[in-house]
Amino acid sequence: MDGVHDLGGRQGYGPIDVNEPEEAFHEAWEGRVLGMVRSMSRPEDWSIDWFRHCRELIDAVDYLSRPYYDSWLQTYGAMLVNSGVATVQELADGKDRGAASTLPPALAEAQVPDAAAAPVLFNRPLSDPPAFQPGDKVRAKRHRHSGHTRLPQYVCGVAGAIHACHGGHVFPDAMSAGEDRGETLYTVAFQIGDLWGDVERPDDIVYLDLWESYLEPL
Amino acid sequence: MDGVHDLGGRQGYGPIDVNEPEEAFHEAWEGRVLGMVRSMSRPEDWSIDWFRHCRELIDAVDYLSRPYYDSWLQTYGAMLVNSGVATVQELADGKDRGAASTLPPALAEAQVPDAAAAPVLFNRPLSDPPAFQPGDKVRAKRHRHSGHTRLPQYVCGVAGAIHACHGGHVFPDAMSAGEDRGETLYTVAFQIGDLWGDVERPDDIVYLDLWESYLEPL
Amino acid sequence: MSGLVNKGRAMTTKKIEHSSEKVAQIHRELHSHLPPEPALRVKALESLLVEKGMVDPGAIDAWVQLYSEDIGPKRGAQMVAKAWCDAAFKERLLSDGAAAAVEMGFAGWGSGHLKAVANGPQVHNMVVCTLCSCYPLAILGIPPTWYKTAAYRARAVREPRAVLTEFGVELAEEVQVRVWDSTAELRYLVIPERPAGTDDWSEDQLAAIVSRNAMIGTERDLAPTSQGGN
Amino acid sequence: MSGLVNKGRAMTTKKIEHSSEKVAQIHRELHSHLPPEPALRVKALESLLVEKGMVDPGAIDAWVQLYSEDIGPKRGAQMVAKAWCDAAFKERLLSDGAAAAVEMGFAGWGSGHLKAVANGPQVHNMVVCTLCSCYPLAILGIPPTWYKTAAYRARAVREPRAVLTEFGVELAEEVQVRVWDSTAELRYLVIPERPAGTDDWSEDQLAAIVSRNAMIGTERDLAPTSQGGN
Repeated sequence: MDGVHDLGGRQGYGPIDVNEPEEAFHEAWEGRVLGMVRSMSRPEDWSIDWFRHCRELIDAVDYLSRPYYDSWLQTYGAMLVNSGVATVQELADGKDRGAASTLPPALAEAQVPDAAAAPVLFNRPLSDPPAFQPGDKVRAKRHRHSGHTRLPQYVCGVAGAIHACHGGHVFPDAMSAGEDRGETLYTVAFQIGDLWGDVERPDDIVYLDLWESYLEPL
Repeated sequence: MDGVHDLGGRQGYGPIDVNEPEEAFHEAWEGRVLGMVRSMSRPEDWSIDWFRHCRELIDAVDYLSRPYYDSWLQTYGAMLVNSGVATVQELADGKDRGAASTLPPALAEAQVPDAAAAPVLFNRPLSDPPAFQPGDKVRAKRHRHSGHTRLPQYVCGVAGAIHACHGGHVFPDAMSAGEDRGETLYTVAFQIGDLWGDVERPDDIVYLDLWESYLEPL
Repeated sequence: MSGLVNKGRAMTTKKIEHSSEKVAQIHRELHSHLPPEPALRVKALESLLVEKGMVDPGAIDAWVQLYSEDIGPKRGAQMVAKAWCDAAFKERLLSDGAAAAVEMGFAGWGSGHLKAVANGPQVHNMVVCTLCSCYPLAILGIPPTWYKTAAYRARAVREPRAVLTEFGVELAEEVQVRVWDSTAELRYLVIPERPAGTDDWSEDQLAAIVSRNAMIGTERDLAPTSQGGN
Repeated sequence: MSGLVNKGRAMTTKKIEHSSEKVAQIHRELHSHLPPEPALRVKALESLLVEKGMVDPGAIDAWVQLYSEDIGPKRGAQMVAKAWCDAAFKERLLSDGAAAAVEMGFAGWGSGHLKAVANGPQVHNMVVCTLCSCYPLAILGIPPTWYKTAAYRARAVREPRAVLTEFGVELAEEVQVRVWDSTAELRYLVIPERPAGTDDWSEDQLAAIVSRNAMIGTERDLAPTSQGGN
């Protein structure tokens, strides 16, 4: 979707706070959100792509103005309501009004160290060979669909070159709609001067990781 | 600039309030802003294009969340400060701390009816003939600059056809930077199916008024 | 003079600083220092401009009254009704909207480059300004707030039919939608179709059923209701 | 298991409704009904999940402690320092970052598809996620807030040199900037250049001068300061 989250190259967002303190969490509640997200029980058909899409669907002003982990809370709240696990009213006052959860069990404290050391893998075997090879010229497709996609607007219609091929990876556009299937993932190199008209050094490079169906041969 | 103001085709902004009351102003202060803007004295080098650019430069969250005439107030406030006519502190408390204004006089109450009946004209004579004729195929240029422009992002790189030629009109990209010069203005027709990938009826048309230097022949 | 760009006044050569960076920084300072409520911010600005002799409060009152009473969609409705009744006027309106506005005594802010576009059995027109809020003020008055919202501006050029559905407009299968994005100083006025069963109506009766939304293009079928009927 | 997508658990066929419209509507309802302060919203959510038996508060504490103490940029710094001292490890890190993370005992969230990119005299790398906030958490810990802001996400791919200037980075004329926009599940780690004058330093000494920002790419020249020097 052409949402407000798709920020690459947008202008007018001001300077960066380069002097931010370095500690992990600036407010205690931030860590609580992260901890909940990492350990709560959840419907089996949630995915990180569905989460990302639900986050993209936050009202634009809220998306831009709320603290980061607050937007996670908003997103998980919406996912819980959408899945019928909680109601808006329950999220508003924190009081359970439903039956006991029938979801898979929550992560127990003792399981945290193992969970924290387990990488999640997104590669998926594919039977078909990749359509492109490193060095091939490609163009990112101009049109996107209204659902979740990881093809940013700023490369749409722009020509680049395949930098690397990573084999099959979970295709987010499908996964966010509940379908776990792989598609070949590439790293694609774009000359920054092809992306924007007013750059300092046109031969600087921006790399993006893009799936095969985002690309067309050139 | 690729600012938050450039909203054509962006998604996630929700439904439209189709039941809004019909009166001109919903709050008394809204009319005060409009009245001030129409009658205040001002530096002679302000222009509507400079106003539009200054409005585009409002912080994105303010731009999206503040009431419409409040964004006008914010814009005129910034223009006054930029021109050295008022200070932030003066705008904050409404107390004059400067010398008397040396600007051209404000519009007097008795002059309002005439002012309200005087159309402002933006056409400008041009010596060169137009580069395109109705029916010509053109493409909106892909790249824009970081200043004020009236070439929206959603047509950049898209092919359309000249629908009408309007002769020379003040060129906003120059006027917003203080240079009053004309450039040929066209109405360009785009098939909606060329603009977006997921439209209901691809042969619906979107017309935009675009200046000659926004376009290239196809 | 009300115009920001004023042809009648010679341009001076004095240059202000047109720095986007500087203005963005001023915006941030204003954000931090101005009162939190819009009404208070407006009051402060008016007090300041009056103190500096930069505004005549009576002129503000006069503009508010003009836009509240005289300059509004009734003007556009009169033009549409006249176009329905007078084919020659309709021709003039379509070919030179600015002159037609002068002819009606409706010239003013936004009438100088007026373009009328006519609906038909197979055509529906709809107006938007995706980049700001351009609108034929002299003809339709103050635009509705929804016209200036991100939602309308974003959606009108991508899913005009969904927007029309939200406004309760049903389009026949054969109708093409034409969206006019007001990216320059041209200002668009939609001439809706004259409803059937109004052949013997006066211009005044007809004008009474022409809604503002119909002239923006977010309404289509004007019904001969008791409002206008005789 | 912490994974949202969990390969070890069989996918069920039960389908939730993946309706963007519906979720957007829920967001608007939450906006209207949840407490105004983030801390209060979080408290309500935690109370609710505990009541429903959907979260173990001790597990939350454990995650907070892990990310506050154990899982942070020190891990990345150790990997960089080792790569500086051990050419074979650097080779492994560049060719298979995930395996290198396992070798170091740093596997976890975001290490599964780790890609290390090395700076050089004519190359400066910089990492961003324009679409959300992807970051190698297992290696660098919690990303700084600025990394997740609209400003950084918007500017890094358009004016990386201006961003670098804002961070105090000066680039020599011959340096090319390479920006990595983390649009998939690959996670990028920048290997900065080893500063001159550190030939006799230990890995621990070296690790102490490798900053988090240098591994994101918003810092370039690491100085052999007293922090790491002997």
